[in-house]
Amino acid sequence: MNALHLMAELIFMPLIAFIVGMMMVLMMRKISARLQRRIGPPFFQPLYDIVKLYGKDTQISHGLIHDIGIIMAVGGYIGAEILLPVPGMEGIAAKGGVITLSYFLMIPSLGMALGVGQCANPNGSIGISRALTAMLAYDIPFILVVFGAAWHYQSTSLIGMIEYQQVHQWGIVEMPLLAIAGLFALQGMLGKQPFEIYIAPAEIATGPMVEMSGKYMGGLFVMQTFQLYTAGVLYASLFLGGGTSFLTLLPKAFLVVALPMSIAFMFPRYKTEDVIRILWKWPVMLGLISLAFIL
Amino acid sequence: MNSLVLLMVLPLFAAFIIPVVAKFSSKLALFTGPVVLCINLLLIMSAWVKVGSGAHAIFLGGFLPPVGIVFYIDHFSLLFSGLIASMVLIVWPWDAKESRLYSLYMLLSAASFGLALSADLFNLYVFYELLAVATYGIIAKQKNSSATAASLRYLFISSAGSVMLLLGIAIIYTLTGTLNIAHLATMTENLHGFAGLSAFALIAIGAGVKAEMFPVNSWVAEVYGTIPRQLSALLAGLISKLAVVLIIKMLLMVFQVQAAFDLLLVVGMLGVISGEMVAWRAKDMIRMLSFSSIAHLGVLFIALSIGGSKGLWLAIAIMLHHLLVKGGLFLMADRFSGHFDKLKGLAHHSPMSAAVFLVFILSLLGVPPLPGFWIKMALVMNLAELGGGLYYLAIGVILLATIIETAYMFNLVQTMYLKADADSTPLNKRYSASYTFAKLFALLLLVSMVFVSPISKRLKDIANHSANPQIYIHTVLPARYLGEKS
Amino acid sequence: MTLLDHLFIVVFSCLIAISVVRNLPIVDKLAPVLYGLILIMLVRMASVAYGGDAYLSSFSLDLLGFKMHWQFTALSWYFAIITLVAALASAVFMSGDWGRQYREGGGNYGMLQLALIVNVFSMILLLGSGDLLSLFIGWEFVSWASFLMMVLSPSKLAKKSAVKYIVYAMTGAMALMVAIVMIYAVNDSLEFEQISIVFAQMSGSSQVALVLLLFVAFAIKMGLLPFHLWQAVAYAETPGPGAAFLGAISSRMGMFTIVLVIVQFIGLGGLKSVGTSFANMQTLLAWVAALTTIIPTYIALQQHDAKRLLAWHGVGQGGYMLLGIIMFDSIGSAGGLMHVLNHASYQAALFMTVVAVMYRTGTSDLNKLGGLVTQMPLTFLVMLIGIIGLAGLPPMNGFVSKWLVYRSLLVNGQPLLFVAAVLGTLGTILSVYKLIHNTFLGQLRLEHQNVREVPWSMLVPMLGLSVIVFITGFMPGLILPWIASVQESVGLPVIAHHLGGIEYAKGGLDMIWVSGILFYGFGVGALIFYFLGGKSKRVHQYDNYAGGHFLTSDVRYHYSNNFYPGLMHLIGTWYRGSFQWLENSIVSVMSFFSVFFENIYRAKQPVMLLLIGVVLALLALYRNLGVGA
Amino acid sequence: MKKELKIKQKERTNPLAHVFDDFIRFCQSKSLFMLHYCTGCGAIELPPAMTSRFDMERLGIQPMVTPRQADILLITGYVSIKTLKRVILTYEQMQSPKYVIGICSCTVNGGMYWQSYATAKKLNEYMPVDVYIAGCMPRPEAVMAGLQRLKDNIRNDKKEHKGSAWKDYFKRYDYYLGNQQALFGEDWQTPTDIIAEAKLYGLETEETYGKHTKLLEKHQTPLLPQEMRIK
Repeated sequence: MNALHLMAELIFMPLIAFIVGMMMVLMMRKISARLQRRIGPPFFQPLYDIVKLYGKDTQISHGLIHDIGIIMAVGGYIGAEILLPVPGMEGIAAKGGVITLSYFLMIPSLGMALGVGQCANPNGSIGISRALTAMLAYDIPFILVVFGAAWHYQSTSLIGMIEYQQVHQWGIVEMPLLAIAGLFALQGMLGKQPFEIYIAPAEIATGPMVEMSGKYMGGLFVMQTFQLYTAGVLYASLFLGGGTSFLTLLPKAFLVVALPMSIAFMFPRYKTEDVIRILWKWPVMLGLISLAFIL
Repeated sequence: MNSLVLLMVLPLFAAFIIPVVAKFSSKLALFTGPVVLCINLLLIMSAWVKVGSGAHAIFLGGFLPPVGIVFYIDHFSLLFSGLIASMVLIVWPWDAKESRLYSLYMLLSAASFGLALSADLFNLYVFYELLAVATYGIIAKQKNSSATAASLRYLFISSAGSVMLLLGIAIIYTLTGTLNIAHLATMTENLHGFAGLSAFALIAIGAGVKAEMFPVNSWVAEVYGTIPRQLSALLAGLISKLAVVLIIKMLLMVFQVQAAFDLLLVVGMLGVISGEMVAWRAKDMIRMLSFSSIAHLGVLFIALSIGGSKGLWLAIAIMLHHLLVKGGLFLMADRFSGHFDKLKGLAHHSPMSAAVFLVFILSLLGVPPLPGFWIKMALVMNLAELGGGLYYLAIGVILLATIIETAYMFNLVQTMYLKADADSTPLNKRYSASYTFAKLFALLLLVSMVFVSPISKRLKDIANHSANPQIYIHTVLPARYLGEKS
Repeated sequence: MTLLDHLFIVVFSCLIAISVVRNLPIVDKLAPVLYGLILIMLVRMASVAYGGDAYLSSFSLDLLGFKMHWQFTALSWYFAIITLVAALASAVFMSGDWGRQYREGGGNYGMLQLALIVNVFSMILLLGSGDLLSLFIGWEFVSWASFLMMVLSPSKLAKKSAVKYIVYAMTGAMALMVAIVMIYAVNDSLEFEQISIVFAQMSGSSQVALVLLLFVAFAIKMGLLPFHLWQAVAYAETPGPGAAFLGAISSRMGMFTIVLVIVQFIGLGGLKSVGTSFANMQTLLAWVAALTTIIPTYIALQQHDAKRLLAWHGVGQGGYMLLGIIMFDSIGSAGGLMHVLNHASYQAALFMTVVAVMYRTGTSDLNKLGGLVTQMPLTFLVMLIGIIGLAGLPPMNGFVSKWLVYRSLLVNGQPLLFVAAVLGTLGTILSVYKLIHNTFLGQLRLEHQNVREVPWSMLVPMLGLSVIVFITGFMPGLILPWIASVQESVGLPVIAHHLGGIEYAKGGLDMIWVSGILFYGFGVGALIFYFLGGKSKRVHQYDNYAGGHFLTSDVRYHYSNNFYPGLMHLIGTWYRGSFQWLENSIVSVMSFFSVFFENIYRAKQPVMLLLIGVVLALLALYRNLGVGA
Repeated sequence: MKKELKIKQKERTNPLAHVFDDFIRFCQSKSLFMLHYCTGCGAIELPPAMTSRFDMERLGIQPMVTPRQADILLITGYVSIKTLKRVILTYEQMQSPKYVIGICSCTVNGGMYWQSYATAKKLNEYMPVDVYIAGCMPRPEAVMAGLQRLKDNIRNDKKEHKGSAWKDYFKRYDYYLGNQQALFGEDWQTPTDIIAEAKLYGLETEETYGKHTKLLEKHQTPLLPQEMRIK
């Protein structure tokens, strides 16, 4: 791997993630609009939102940690994107592996939590308390899924997993139950209904985001694009055979993101304890049954 | 060498003349006792050197064994004689005004020396009774109702114990026709049947009353709680051991049988468990120490049940250690005692006494590198070497007891180190010689920590020598008896 | 004279020196120097950690026929260096203003210094043990030294918990003694090698008994389930730097002995041979470890006192160490061993930050703090690094060791243990966020407006420890050679390592890359943040959206109490206090028997007892000997 | 007509600055987050405007729940004096550029509550209002038209100067503060430090200060942010 290739990966992997992620945001909003028989936002709406937020004249900050929180939230995902192999760009990703990646995915949450904490807004703190609880809820099935996949493919490297699937069958065929459990966890991970108690706009004023304005909010919008992209690509790599080129990978990723979105808007939301209860019951059960088959 | 008879005779004589002397000068009466004891100490020391690694028998009244009265002198008996003299000196009632008490102490010492030295059962019994009488007297000297009740209880159970002892001796006499221990040792086969062993059981339980053996030790807490601390130190530290000496003599010379060992092992274990359990609930320092003392006598019986010279040396070590520690603790109790709540903040009033207290109990618990640890270690290892279910159980019991003991001892220590109420002090402010002696004991304990190896070697020598029936027989019995045997 | 003799002599002289000068002002300057000196002695012995031979002491003792000698292996050295660094940091921490405040508050400062060196001395003695007897003696020393440290606090609770500790510790010591006795009884020897020899000769039930006894002994010290109850309160009540030291390393002596005795001499084969293939001793220990990671962590989540929260986490993290080592493979055991050092570094730093906050505000109650980040930014930084380490997130060192443990569980196909470990990590994240949020983030209280950063004497050790937390996370290769030597010396498979991490066929770890990527991400994030957006303006904390409500300083709105209500709503009912119940019921059973025996001693007719005793004794003899005899 | 107030304009050194400014303004007009402060009956007309019938989102407008995130403050009906305090607090916490839309007659002149002692009659006395949508109540079409008007204003602000009414609040703070004080009393204070903000963004003029701000200074509790400090 030469320096040029390295530079390219370092720059383009997050960039691609950002662009694709914006499209996923658009798709998400379109899906919800269509489900509600609306037209939905124009094509560039995600971009407009982000540019506008970054371009605000007033930006209030509650202190250095508030700033650092946003940097960590965005930066953590940028790091995660680099560790997430995509066709043609998998040099650095080999250094980490799926365990490292799943840890990287916790860093943005922690960063955001720090930033929100410094805002000294009780709504924000309540939101974070709920968000971390939700993380506890969805990470258990998620980690079961990661374990099952890694065991099945006999590798903790996503590249190895993709190679295995390219040679054999897709993971979703070989481990359907685990794939379903993964989808469940994904729903929680994306914080979509019915698992969006920590945002709860009407009760706690969007919780963690309550004091986020301007580029702070913009950072979170960027983070959302990364989040959707990561979820889509990660799931596609784990269960849908990844892709040899973006042409084969991206449709799968979009499909993966579209699925929870379509389900999401049909639900109200669960209380925090019910989120844990449901995520610890069904997907975990599915995961364990599936593991029993795999092991 | 025959002057050693004086060990017993001098205090006995002193006991009788002290009331007479007191008529003329109370000062003189007060000092008679200590002077006698000092003379005894000197005698013991000279005898210690003379005896060397051998043994010596003194025949009294011109009759040769197995008929006459015999004193058997070796390092074991001398060791105990020395301890008796020093302990009585330490607890001598300097501030008592009554000469009768001096007499009783002298009587007590005379009986104790007799117990340590005698080599036939009848004399042992006589001295044992004498000791009992002296103790009743001393306890009854306390002029309060609870002391009276305690001494009455002690009297009842102790006399019942004496009856058992006598019964045991009678059985032995019936079986063998002799009461000389050396003589008995030559005809053990007569005694190893059910009748003989039941005699041993009766003797053990009878003497066990004084040796704080379970279940005949219910007097302990009450008596120790009502008598002066020095006297408790004497009783718990020394007199209890003298009763054990009686048992040891019977056990090692005559009854080296598994059934006897098992008996001692079982009562020992029960003693340990019951003592520790009750001490655990105690809220009064003296009561706690009393029951702890019961438990440690239990450990002593367990050690004896190992048998032979190993058992003996461990037993001696335990006795010496317990004498130092429990004696020291009871002497400390002269400075502070009572309910735990009263002891709150003691360490702030007197850090030194708390520290001394701590040293004692740490050694009692067997914390390395204090001597208690080495004793416990050696005991447990020896038990393990014997193997067998009961011995393993004994190991478990001893170690469990240590845990319980830690719990209650440190419950007290914790109270001591709590912040004190400003106005009240738990300390007994008047000068107390006992406290000085307690510190001395602690110092001795610490010094012996450094000399664990030589001391243990010495004790093993003593035990090897004393636990050997052949030496005993050869020393005591005239040749013709041996000739018959061989 | 070998280097080990020198080490013992130096440590002992330090003990004497500090005990002599402990009440003089000079002890502040002297103590760190002395710990530095011991550290230098250890560094001189460093060859042992790079594959060199173990050091033997030139002297030995022969007491009562038991031989004792001492040795220093890679394992000993590894634990010793952690001990000394923790001690040095604690000594520096307490040497300046903290010590002054402690003295003025009526604390016995000299005693604290003494307790620290006594602890170090006894730990070195334990680590240097060369046979079972010296191990036992060192073990008791360590127990009593910790006890000394714990009772220093004047509070009644501290004393009570210290007594509870010592009862537990004695139980452990007695279990160890029984185990030693079992070993000794076979061949009359107390050498370590006897363990495996004797173990092989034993019957199945004896093997179970031996392993359980050893494990109970060590588990009590380490606070593993179900013996975890003593630890947290006792450590939390220990005076500041003492708590940091104890929390960092003291209970890890249990880990040391587990590695030394169980791993080295009983080994995987030994553990597996006990029990059936489905549920053998290894499974049992692994599950004990897994439950230890979970239960104490979730108890920590409930705490609202910072020190207790940390202390409970200390208990929980012990589970990871055992979980790693019990896997017996190269990565798992490396993770378990490495976690000892990692945990020590961040736990000490975290305890120190809490003590620093207490130094300034006088409380560690998480409901009475908040918003201190502006007042104590460096302390905040240390706590941040510490909690990232504790939660096991990259790029701190806690991540590396946990990664190794996870990897090993994955390789060994242990999904349930894996989930248990993750459950522990997630609980830790929740709980440490609560810690940092309630202390440093959120609303600053009116009474804390004038709080300042702590003095340098306290900051330097904290920052130093956090540098260790970071550097060993960034370049685990600095530590891994030591781990490899330890593995070699105790006969485990040796890990293949390089500066950045480990090499492993099915996916290794290179922390330099991982951290590099992370920092690259942060860098890009910072670029985006600072150059793409408008300029931001700092606002006052009361300029805050509360649904149109006007916030004022007299209204507290810091969200701190019952921080995770949703979670507690669900799992709150699962906290049954079962172990507390167990402990209480043991005490109740004891009381029952105690009352029983007390009644015997109270009997109105003592002579009856005598007669019963005689009759029973005769009966027993009669049955024993038979009629004819 | 109000006179033109001079503000110090920052030097823009970047040759592309105007391009950026135009782009940002374009995006601002395309993306508007709306905080609807539903004080009165007009709120009932918002759901149809948001949902499938009229679908605000296709204009890039979507509801947000906190003033920090919002661009538009939508006041839908009469504003009682008690409510007005909250409205002002909320307005001040919004991030510039920010816009106010008054819906219903009540916000224009008090409407049917014109003689009530408890309502504020003209909203633009207390904060600069960009667009009024009159009617009792205005239909969703009118709401949509008003929003569209606002978008156009923002887009064409460079030429028509209709889209930056928010600057007026900083430039003539004394005037607004005076009206607020008249209603709420002398010790009226919000947690947001408007003067400091005006200074920071270079929007202060001579009319920012006056006797009302002096009065404010007298009663004000200081609002300096906590400094992060090591010593």
